[in-house]
Amino acid sequence: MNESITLVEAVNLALAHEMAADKDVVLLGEDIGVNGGVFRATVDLLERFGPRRVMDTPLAENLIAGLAVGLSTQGLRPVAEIQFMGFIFPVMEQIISHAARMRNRTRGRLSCPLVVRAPFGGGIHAPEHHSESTEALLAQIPGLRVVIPSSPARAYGLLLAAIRSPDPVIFLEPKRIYRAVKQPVEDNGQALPLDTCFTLREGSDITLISWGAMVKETLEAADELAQQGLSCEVIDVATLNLMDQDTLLASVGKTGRAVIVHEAPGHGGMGAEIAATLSERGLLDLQAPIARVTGYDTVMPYYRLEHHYLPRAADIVDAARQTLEFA
Amino acid sequence: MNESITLVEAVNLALAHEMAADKDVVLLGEDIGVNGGVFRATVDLLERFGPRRVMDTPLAENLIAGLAVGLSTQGLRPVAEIQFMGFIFPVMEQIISHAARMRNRTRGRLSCPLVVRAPFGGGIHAPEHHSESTEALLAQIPGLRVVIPSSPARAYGLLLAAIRSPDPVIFLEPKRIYRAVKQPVEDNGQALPLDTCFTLREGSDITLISWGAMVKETLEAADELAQQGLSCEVIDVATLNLMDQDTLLASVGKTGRAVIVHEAPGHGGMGAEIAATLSERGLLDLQAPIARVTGYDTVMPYYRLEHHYLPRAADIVDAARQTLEFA
Amino acid sequence: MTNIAYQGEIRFSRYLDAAGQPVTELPGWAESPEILVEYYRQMTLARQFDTKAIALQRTGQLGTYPSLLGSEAIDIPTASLMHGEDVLIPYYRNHAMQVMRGSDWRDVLLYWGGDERGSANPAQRQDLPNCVPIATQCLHACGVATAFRIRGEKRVAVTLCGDGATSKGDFLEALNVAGTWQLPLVFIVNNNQWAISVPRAMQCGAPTLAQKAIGAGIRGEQVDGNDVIAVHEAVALALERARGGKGPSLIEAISYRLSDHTTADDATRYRSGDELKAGWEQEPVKRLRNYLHGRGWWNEDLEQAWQTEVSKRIQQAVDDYLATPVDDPGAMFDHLYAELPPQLVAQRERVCARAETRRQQRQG
Amino acid sequence: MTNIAYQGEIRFSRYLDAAGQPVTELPGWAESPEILVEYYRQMTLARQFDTKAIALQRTGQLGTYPSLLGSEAIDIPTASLMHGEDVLIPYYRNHAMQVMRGSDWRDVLLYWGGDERGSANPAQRQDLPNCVPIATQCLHACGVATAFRIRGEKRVAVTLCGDGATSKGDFLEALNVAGTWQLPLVFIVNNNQWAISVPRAMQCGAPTLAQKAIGAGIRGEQVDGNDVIAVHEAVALALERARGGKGPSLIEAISYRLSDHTTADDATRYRSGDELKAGWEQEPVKRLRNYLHGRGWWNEDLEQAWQTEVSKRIQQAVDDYLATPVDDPGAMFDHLYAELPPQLVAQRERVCARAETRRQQRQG
Ligand SMILES: Cc1ncc(C[n+]2csc(CCOP(=O)(O)OP(=O)(O)O)c2C)c(N)n1
Ligand SMILES: Cc1ncc(C[n+]2csc(CCOP(=O)(O)OP(=O)(O)O)c2C)c(N)n1
Ligand SMILES: [Mg+2]
Ligand SMILES: [Mg+2]
Repeated sequence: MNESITLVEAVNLALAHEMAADKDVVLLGEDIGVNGGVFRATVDLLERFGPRRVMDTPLAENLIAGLAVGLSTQGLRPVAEIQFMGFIFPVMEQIISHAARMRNRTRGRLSCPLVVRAPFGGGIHAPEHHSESTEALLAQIPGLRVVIPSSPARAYGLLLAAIRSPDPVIFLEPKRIYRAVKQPVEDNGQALPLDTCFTLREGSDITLISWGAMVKETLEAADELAQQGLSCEVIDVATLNLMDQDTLLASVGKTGRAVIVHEAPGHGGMGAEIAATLSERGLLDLQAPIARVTGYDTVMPYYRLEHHYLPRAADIVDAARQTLEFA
Repeated sequence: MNESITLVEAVNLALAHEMAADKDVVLLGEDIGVNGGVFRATVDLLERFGPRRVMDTPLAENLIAGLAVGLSTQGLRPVAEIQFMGFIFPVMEQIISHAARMRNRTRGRLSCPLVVRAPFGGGIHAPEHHSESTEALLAQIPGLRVVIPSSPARAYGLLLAAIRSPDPVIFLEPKRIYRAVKQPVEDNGQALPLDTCFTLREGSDITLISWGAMVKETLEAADELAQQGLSCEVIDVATLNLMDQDTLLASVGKTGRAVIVHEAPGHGGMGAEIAATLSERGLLDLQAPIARVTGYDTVMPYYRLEHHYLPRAADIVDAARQTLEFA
Repeated sequence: MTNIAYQGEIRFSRYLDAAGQPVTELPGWAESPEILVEYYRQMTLARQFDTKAIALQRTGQLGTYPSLLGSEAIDIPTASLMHGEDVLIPYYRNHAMQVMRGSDWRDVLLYWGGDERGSANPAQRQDLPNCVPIATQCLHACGVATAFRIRGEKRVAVTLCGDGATSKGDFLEALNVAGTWQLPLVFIVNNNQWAISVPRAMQCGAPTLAQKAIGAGIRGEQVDGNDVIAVHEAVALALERARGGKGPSLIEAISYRLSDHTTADDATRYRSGDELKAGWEQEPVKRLRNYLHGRGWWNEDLEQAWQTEVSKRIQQAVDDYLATPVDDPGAMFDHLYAELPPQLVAQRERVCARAETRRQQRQG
Repeated sequence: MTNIAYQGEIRFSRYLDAAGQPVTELPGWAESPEILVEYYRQMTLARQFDTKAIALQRTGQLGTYPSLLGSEAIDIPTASLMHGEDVLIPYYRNHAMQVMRGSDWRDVLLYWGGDERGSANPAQRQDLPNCVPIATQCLHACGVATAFRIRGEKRVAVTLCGDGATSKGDFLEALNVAGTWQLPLVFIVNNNQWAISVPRAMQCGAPTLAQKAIGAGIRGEQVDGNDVIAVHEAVALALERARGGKGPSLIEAISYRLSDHTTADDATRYRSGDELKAGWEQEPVKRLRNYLHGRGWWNEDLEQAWQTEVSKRIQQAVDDYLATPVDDPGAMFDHLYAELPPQLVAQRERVCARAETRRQQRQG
C-alpha cells in the first residue's frame, strides 16, 4: 500500500530513492545533515548514506553552487539545497555563467547534471527574505530547466526526473504547501516528464494557468466558478523553462480565455512570457485579454501584511469572471 | 557651441558634470581610476576629483555593490561601474536584497540613492561573457529602476537623472553603440525624465518598440519600411522599470500593431512584459499579434557566430511586414 | 634560498574565569563599579527581554525570533563604547545593541512581529537595520566606513556577524577591502560555536576565526566573549585605533549559543545536553554577577529592585507592541520609491480595496 | 590572561637569481638536464606561440587575447608535474598548460578566435575549459577535488588564478572549504603584480597573498614565479601532499605581467616603462637559459634547431586554425541541452534559414 505523504516527505522520498539507486547522487547544502534540513527535506539521509554523500557545507551559497558545478563536471549528480529562495542570489553567477553553459561551452565534452533545490514563496509567517518568489530570474536563463511541483506525487516524480536529467535543473519547492495536503505516493522510481504541463482539470469556458503553491487557490477558484456554472480548465505549468507551450495553446484554443496566476510580482514575471506567447501564437483564438493574477510589483512585505500580498482564490474568481464577461 | 560626442563620451560628461556639481557623488569600480575604465567612460575623473571620489576597488563585484549600498545609506551618491554586464551576477544579492529594499525596510529612514553602470550587449567581437544582455533580470525587481540610453544626448540626460534619483538605478550602456554615432550634447546639467519612453519617430501603421543598441536597427528598419510606403512609430522604452506603459499603449492604440525588438533572449525577456501588458490593456486596439524580434533562447555565442545571434534590421522589417499583413 | 615573508600570531585574552574570578590583573576601569554595574544592568535587561520575546513567540504573538542568550557580554560593552555618531551595522541577533543606540524594545518586537516599522525609529539615525542575508552587512560596513573616510570624519563603523558568516565571501571581501583601504571599522565575530546545526569545526579548518584577519593584513584577536571585561578591552582598543586612523580590527569573541538558533529551531536534534550544560557553565551574566558580588558592588536587594524595574520596562514595550495596529496594506507601496510612481497607483488602490472588501465581508 | 591562539609564517623561496645563478643548493633533479631542458623547450614554445597569437590579433585574425608572457615558469612545471588523471581547472591565461594536457594550440586559437570548439577537444578529458569570470573556477576546483574524495580516488585538482582574483569571495570561499574538508587540491596564484590596471598593493593590504591560506587553515607559501626550479619544488610538494591525503596548499608565485593585460589593453596608460624594464630583468626564460648555458646543457645550435621546430609546430596550428570553417549557426543550439528541446527546433531552423538567405543575398 502507498502511504499518504506530504510534499516535503515526497521530496525526501525521491532523494532517498535516487541515492539508493545511483551512487553518484550526492547532496550538499546548509543544515542538511544531522539536522535533516530546516524543513526536514533531507531527514535521515546522512544516517543512511554517510557524510561523503550528504555534505553540510560551510555557510556560503556561492560555494554550494560552485561545488555542484565542479562535482557535476566529474560525473557526479549533486543535488544542492539553498535554504530559502531569498538566499539564492549568490548562486546566480555559478548557475548562469557555468552550470547553464558548460555543455555548450565545451560542445558536449563536459556537462553539469546538477539540481539546485530551494523552498520558495510566502504565507508561512516567516522572517524577512524567507518568502520570496523569484522564479522568473532563473526561468529566463537558456540552458537551465526550472521545475516546480504542486503536489506530493508531482514532487516525487519531477524531482526524480530533475536528478536524472543530463542538464542542470532548478527545482523550486512551494513551502506553503510543504505539509498542506497528503497524497498516496508509490516509491516506484517512476519519474514524471519534464517540459510538460499537467492538466489538473478539464474545462471549456476558461483556462486557469498556475504553478507551485498558487495551484491550490487556482483549484479553489475553479471549484467556486464551477458552482457558478462555469467550466475551468486548470493547468499546472510545472516546468517554466523549457515551457510546454503546446498544451497551453491547445487549451486556450479550446476555451478562448485564460487567467495566469502566480505569487511573484506581475511585472517581468513568467506570467508575462506565457501571456505574450499565447497572444502571439493564439491571438485569433482569444476572446478576451489574458488576465494575470499575481503578487504586487512591490517587495514581499513582512508577515503582518503578507496575506494582503498573496493572491487569493477570490481574486482569481474575479479575474476569471471579468475575462468571461469581456465582450 | 556644443561639441559632437559619442555615447561613451556623454557618459563621461555626465559623470564629470555631476561630480563637479555635487560633492557627494563618488565613483567606484575596477580600472576606473588611472586607466579611466576599460571603455574610457571615467577617463580623467581620477585626476580631476582625486582618489577619495574615484575609487579603484579590489576585484570583486559583490564588494562593489555592497560598498555602494553602505555609502548610499550615509548620504553619498555612489556610481558603481561593473566592467561588463556578464559580471553583474555577483551584485544581485546586494542590489535585490538591500539597495532595492533599504527604503522600504526602514520605512524611509534610510535609502540607497546609488547607480550601477554596466556596458552590455554584443556585437563587438568580445570574448566569452562580454556580450550579454540580461536586463530582464534586473528590470523585474521592485524598488529598482533600470535605465538604458540609446544616443549620446539621452546617455547624458538619463545618467544625470539616474545619479540624482533618490532611488537605486541600474544604468545599462549599450556598448555596441558606445562610439557608433556622434551627436552634439550641451553640458547644461539638464536631466531627462526617468520613467518616460522616447518617441523617436511618429508614424501611423505600426509601432516599433526597442531600447539600447537595437534602437539603431529599429530605426534602420523604419527607414526601410518607409521606403516601402509604411509609416512606423519608433519608441525607445529607455526605462524598463518602471516602464512608461501609457506612451506605449497610446501608440499601439493609434497604430494597432507592434513589434518589440531586443537583443536579449525572447523567453522571459522584457519584450514579454511589454507584449503582455499591451495585449492585456489594449487587446481591442490590436489588429495583429504583437511580434517580438529578439535574441534566440540560447547562450550568447562566441563572436564568430554572434552576428547570427543579433537581430538585424531585415528581421525587424520581416516581422513588421508579417504583422502588417496579418488579416 | 628561503626567506620569511610573513610572520604573525593571534592572541586570546580573558580577565575573569567562569566563576567570575580574575585570572590576571584587571584594567583600571574594572576596579570601580560604574561601568561594570551598568553592563550588568544592560545584560540582565537584555536577557529578560529575550525570555519575554520567546514567550510571546510560543503563544503566537511574535514571529520567528533569534534569541540573544549567550551574546550579552559581546553586545553590551560594544554598544556602550561606541560613540553616538558612530554607525552600527548589526546582524539579526543584536537586539540589545539596537536598543542601546536609540531604538526601542517595542521596535525589536515589531520587526520580529512582521512589521517593517520596527526599523523605522528615527532615533536610530544612520545605523543600519537588521540584516538577514548572512554576512552581506559586512560589506555595508565597509561602505559606511568609506563614507567616513571620504568626508574626513572621525567616526567608526562597527559590524557584527556569527561564526557561520565568516565562511561567506562577503565577510572575506569586506576584511580584504578594510585592510587595503585601512578603513575605520571594527568587525566583531560572535563565535557562538554553531551556525544553526553546523558546528564551528565544520565552517573552517583554522584553529581561530580571528586569523582570517591575517590574509587581509589587518589586526585580529580572540577574546573570551563570555567575559565582559575582555570584550570591553578589545573593543575599546579597536575603536580607538579605528578612530585614530590606525585601521580596522577583527575581534573574534568566543561565546556559546545557549538557545536554539531561533524559535523555529530545535537544537536538541543536533547537539548534546552535555555540551549545552558546559555552555551554561561559561555564561556571561552569572560570571559578571559573581565578580560584582565579590567586590560588593551588587547584592540581592539591588537585584530585586532592578528586576522590578526591568519587568516594568519590558512589559511597557510588549504593551506598546501589542497595541500597535497592523499597518495599512497600502504601506507596502509607500516607501518602495521616494515617491509613489504613477505605475503603482492602481495596484496600491487595489490592495487597499481588496482589504476593505474582506474587512466588510468579515464584519457583514 | 593572554594566550597565543595561533602562530605562523609564510616562507618565500628561490633557487636561481635573475641572472640564472643558483643562490642556494639546488634540488637533485636540477643537477641533471632532462627536466630543465624540457621545461625550457616548453617555455620557449609557449612564448613563440604567444608572439604569434598577438600578431594574429593585430592583423584581425584573432579576437582579444590574453598574453602568457611572464607566466611560463609557473605554468610549465605545474602542467608537467600533474598526472594525466589529475584535473586542471585553469584560468584564462593558462594556454600552455591546456596544450600540455591534451589540447592543441589550434584549440587555443579557436577559443580566442571566438569559436566554442576550442574547448571541445576530447583529449582534454575532464579538465575544465577556460574560465573568464574571475575566481569562479576556484570553486569548481573544490567540487572536482570533492568528487575525488567521494570516490576515494588519489587524484589532485589544480587551479590557477591571478592576484586580482584573490580579492573575490569565490577564491576565499574556496580556500576555506578546501581547508575545512582537507581537499586534494593545489591553488596557484600567479601574482603578476597587476589586475588590468590595478596594482597588487591596491588589492590587499597584507604583505603576501599566500597568507590568505592562514585564515583557511591551509599551507601557504610564496615562491619566485620567475624561477622554474622554485615553482617545481613547491608544486611537486603540494601535489604529493594532496595526493597523500595531507590536504590542500596555496602557492603564491611572484611573477610580472610582461605584456598588456590583453590585446585590448594599453598598459602604458597606467604603468611606467621603468617598472616594465625591471620586470624584464627578472623574466623566467632568460634566467633558465642562462642556467642551462652555464651547465652546458643548452647552446646556440640547440636553440636554432628548436626554434625551427617550434616555428613549424606553431605555423601548423595557425594553419589549422585559419582553415577551420566557421561553425554552422545552428550549433548555438546543438549543445545547449543534451537533446535539442522541441521548443527550440523552430528557432534553430530560423537561424539557419536566415543565414542561408543572407549567404544567397551576398552571392546573388
Ligand atoms: C545568505 C544566507 N544563507 C542562509 C541563511 C539562513 N541562516 C540564517 S542564520 C544561519 C546560520 C548563521 O550562523 P552564524 O553566522 O554562526 O550566526 P548565529 O546565528 O550563530 O549567531 C543561516 C544558515 C541566511 N539568513 N542567509
Ligand atoms: C567577475 C569578473 N569581473 C571582472 C572581469 C574583467 N577582468 C578580466 S581579467 C581582470 C583582471 C584580473 O587580474 P588578475 O586576477 O590579477 O589576473 P591576471 O589577468 O593579471 O593574470 C578583470 C577585472 C572578469 N573577467 N570577471
Ligand atoms: Mg554562530
Ligand atoms: Mg594579475
